[in-house]
Amino acid sequence: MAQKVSVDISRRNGDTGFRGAESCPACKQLLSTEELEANYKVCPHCNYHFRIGAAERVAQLADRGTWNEIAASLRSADPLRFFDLRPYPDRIEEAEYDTGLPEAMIAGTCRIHKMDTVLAVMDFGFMGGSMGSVVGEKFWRAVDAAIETRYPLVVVCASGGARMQEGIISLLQMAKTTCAVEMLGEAAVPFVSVLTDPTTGGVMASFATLADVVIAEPGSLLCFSGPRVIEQTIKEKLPADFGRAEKNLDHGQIDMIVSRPELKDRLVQVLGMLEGGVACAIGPLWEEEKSSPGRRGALAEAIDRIKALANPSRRSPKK
Amino acid sequence: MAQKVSVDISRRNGDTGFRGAESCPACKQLLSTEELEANYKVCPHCNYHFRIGAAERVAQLADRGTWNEIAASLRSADPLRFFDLRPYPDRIEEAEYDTGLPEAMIAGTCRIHKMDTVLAVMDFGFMGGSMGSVVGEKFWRAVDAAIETRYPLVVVCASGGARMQEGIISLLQMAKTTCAVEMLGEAAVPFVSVLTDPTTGGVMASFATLADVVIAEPGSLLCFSGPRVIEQTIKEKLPADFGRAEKNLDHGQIDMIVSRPELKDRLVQVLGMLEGGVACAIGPLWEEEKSSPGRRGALAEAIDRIKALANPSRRSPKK
Amino acid sequence: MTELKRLPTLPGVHLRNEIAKISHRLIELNHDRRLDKNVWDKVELARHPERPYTLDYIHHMFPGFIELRGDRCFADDPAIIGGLAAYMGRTIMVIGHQKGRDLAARARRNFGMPRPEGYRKAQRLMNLANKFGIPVLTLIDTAGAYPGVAAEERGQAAAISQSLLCMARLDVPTVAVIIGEGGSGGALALALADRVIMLENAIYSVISPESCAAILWKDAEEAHLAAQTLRLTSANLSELGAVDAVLPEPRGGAHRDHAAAASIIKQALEENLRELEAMHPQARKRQRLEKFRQMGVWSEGGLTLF
Amino acid sequence: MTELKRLPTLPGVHLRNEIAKISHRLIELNHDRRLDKNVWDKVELARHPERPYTLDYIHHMFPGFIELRGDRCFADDPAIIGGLAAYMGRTIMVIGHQKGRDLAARARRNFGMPRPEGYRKAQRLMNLANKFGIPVLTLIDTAGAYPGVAAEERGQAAAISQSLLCMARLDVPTVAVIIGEGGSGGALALALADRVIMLENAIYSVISPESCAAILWKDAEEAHLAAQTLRLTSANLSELGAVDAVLPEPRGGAHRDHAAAASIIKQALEENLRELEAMHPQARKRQRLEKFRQMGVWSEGGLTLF
Ligand SMILES: [Zn+2]
Ligand SMILES: [Zn+2]
Repeated sequence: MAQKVSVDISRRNGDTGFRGAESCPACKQLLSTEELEANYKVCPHCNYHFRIGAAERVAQLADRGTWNEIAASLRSADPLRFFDLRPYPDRIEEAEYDTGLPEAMIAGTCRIHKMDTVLAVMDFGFMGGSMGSVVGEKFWRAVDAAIETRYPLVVVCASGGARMQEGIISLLQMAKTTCAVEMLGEAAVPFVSVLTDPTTGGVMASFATLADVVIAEPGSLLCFSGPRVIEQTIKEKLPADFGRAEKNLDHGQIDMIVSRPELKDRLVQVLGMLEGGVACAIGPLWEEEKSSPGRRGALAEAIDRIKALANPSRRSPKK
Repeated sequence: MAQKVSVDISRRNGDTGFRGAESCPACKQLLSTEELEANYKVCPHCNYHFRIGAAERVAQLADRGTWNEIAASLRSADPLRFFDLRPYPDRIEEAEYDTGLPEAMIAGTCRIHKMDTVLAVMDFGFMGGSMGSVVGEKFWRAVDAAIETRYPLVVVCASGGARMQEGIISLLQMAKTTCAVEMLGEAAVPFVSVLTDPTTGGVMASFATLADVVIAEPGSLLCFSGPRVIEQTIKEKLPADFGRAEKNLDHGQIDMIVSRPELKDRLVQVLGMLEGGVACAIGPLWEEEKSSPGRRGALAEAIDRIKALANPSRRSPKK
Repeated sequence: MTELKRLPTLPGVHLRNEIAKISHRLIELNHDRRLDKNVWDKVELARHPERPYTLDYIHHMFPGFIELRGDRCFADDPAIIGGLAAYMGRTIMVIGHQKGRDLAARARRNFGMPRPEGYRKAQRLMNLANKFGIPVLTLIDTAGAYPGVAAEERGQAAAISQSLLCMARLDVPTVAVIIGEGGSGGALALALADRVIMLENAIYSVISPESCAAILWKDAEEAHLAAQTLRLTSANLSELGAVDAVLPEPRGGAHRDHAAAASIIKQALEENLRELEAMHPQARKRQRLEKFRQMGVWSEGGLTLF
Repeated sequence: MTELKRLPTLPGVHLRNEIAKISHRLIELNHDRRLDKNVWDKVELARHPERPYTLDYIHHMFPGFIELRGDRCFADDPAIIGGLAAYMGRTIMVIGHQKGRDLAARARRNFGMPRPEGYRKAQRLMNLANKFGIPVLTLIDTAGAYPGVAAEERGQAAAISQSLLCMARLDVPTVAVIIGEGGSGGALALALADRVIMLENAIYSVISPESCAAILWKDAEEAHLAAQTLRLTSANLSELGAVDAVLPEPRGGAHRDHAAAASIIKQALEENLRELEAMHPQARKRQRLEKFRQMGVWSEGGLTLF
């Protein structure tokens, strides 16, 4: 089921990937590609976060050589035989060519600072990061893997919403991914989402906001209805900071904003914390050892004992 | 434990009880006592709800002759030996004399339109309906009775908050009554609160707002901080409708507003609905009869069978 | 086709591939690039101003309905109505979008487009139902969740996702009926149910045909074509497996006879609850999660799965 | 006295009456109508502007603290801080009022007076902790919940009652430490814990002495007398059985040595968690509910019970 990732970054030519130099859209400073890549594609002058693709994200987060892609051979079908100005399969083919990715999400197991993790990453360059059947199924399989291995799940989101070309089936991916989150919750496996620019629509209104801890990148647009839809409804221009991560933080919708260079460290800290609960591990211990004394034992001793007894069953794969 | 209520209404002389005639504070119409009592102490011209005492409330709600008071012999102690301008025991004695009640809450079992119920009613005339140890303990015993008998719990609230004269102990009644609500919830016994004018402070911020369904009387003041406290903080006069039931309905804090003449009927409807769930009753049935067929039986038949099997254990007392 | 889907799935026997093959053949047969006038007729019927709304169904189906209001947090949202009803000897919780019949009601109910408070009220009521073992019926009829700045600031996205999670989590039986417009996430938020049923002339879509046309065809005038391409009619959705059943409407449409439409829903509710209530709560929840897992069409290693 | 209370209650052996008798004798002995200057000193110490606040304790006790923000509903309330911390080889959830040290911080944190969002954030974090078996530590230091119109409209009362219910419901161990001002319901909302501990110079009261004097003595100048009458010092509360333990402060008060104060709390936390974590979650919850049931003094049939 697992195989090496086969992403060919050189083919990418979205707004984030061309070589040479580009000017920062925020502060207009000219930045060399080397400078930008050394700084995780963040402007060193004003902290503007350039959009990055899924493969680059994996490279930034996963320890070198630890990525094992799962569900790599899933491909979109065309259940509606959708045809607007162009057929749906044409759009997919073009997106594949542009991004070097098979779909708007890649998923795999990897290590993040030596911590085993299931990681799923979306790519806005692939049809606007839209969620269709393949994104939904990959999310489900990532959850399955997390439940089976007891590795925590990290999902990096970037999406314009549902993939219209799959009609109702794309809408139902919101329900499908939510059901997966419920299963993950039943198993008490930690789930952290990272919201990047932009995360909107059906992804924002399903798994992205259902994580145990929700992290956002600075300046990212995070909303359900996009600014243009709202502007059409209220016939007014919205302020530039509408729906941005910083506003969402004030409005209580996210836990924290983390700059990209700090993201890997912060993820490991958060995941470590979520994995470090002791009391729940006592549950099964007590079931088996109800008569056990030790009420007055030294704390460190008790904790060690509890962890030693409880963690193997929490961490080891089911099979 | 149960005994007949021994409230002497004739001694009451609060703002709600004197004989003869009075003018409606809202529409200024002169109303005879007979007229007013025939209409549940509600102005027939403008629907203004006069405050009523606990005994009168019990008389309005409980079927005649069905009231059995519980915890009737509980009396306030004076744990702090509290003495401001007057000693606390003096204030209690005066409140007893004024209201004919032993405390700011009376509790009992009764029938409401033939439905067995545990009913607790607060009296604003007794030291402003303040919650001290006796109110907290009566609430707990009412919950105990509801859990034991499986009768639903109805609490009619009227309170200015915690009873300062019992210091920290009165504050802790909020925690105590909340713990009781949690026990009631564990037992899945329905709990309806009726908020009357005024319900504020510690009662509003504990059991009053923790009921399964929250009903309010028209025009009643329902808030945590009273208008005077807020006016002192913001140095502004508040509008007359601040914290009123109608505002609370708009702000999503209560389920419905029910006029006093309709209250008894409405209570029975709501309690009947909360008691009428079927699916949870299937739980124990399934535990015992896992291999039972009947998946295709007629609905009415299935429901009847389920109810017949499930309800006796839900409704009969534990002992 | 529908019968094939309704067969109980025995362990080891997987009909999904068979269904997929037949389904695809049906889609191919049905597919036609020419405009089918019937599709737009359905869109107009689904939005018909005299079509029965949630309150009309409540009026005809549940005379003793007790409305429960408020999210206990910020507001009561009149775009979603909820409450307790007596039904066939038991209680059910009824929750639905309400568009409003006249101008004043429409303004008050925001044309049935909920704000976050509406979804939070729905969650509160579903959790209340769950506590007392009361089955949940949702009636779906909205153009979508309200797209407004304040609604966004109060967490429209999280309100919808939490509503979905709430429905995934329930131990009680849930039946969703799409009675009119099933518009996008604002509709789905109340439709993650054990049984999702659709009225014949209702529509259910990821995006309104008008918006879809504006985005994909760059021309809102192409809404008729978009509607057809989106496959949003009850017949389309049934073929795609997106809904569990389609209910016929009274001749000419539900707006011609509210009482008859209500009685059709009532009968379907009875049948579905009969089946769902006979299941163990845990098995019912497993089946619900598994049903939504199956939603999707993709290929894997060359094989197209449905 | 405290030791007597700390003895494990064996089935069939009830020390409560003994404690009550001794307690009342103590109260009588201690009671004095003359003004005791020490009481008001405590009030001033509890409110001392250099007294360590929640963030100071976090700084000294939990260097790896990760703040988690927001109620997912309306706002993030800076008057309550919460987050995850590593502690003695495990994770704990730390939640506390934060008054703000300088003028700007005070304005932003509303002087540590939470709005409903603060209590809803606390509930969210406590439920998150519960999901992963993470013990909860609350640090209490507020003059009270904020009395404002908008806060009332957004359900200040329900936010507090739900916070109480949330704490009553938790399966994980909970320790509350009153570090400064324990003001009324706004403080209690975070203090329905397995262990309620108080710093020596903290106060905990149903109402501020100033408000109490204004209401009962009709004279705010009588605040000193009210403070004494309310019995709000740690010694008083320990006698009354309202708190489980009192922690000594560094000489002169916690504000003289933040690090030493933090280390005292840290040790108490260690001891209490050691005991609590060795209990079965269900037994721990029963004990918590039973503890709060015991809060109260009344007479029944002539007998005074405590
Ligand atoms: Zn820049
Ligand atoms: Zn009048």
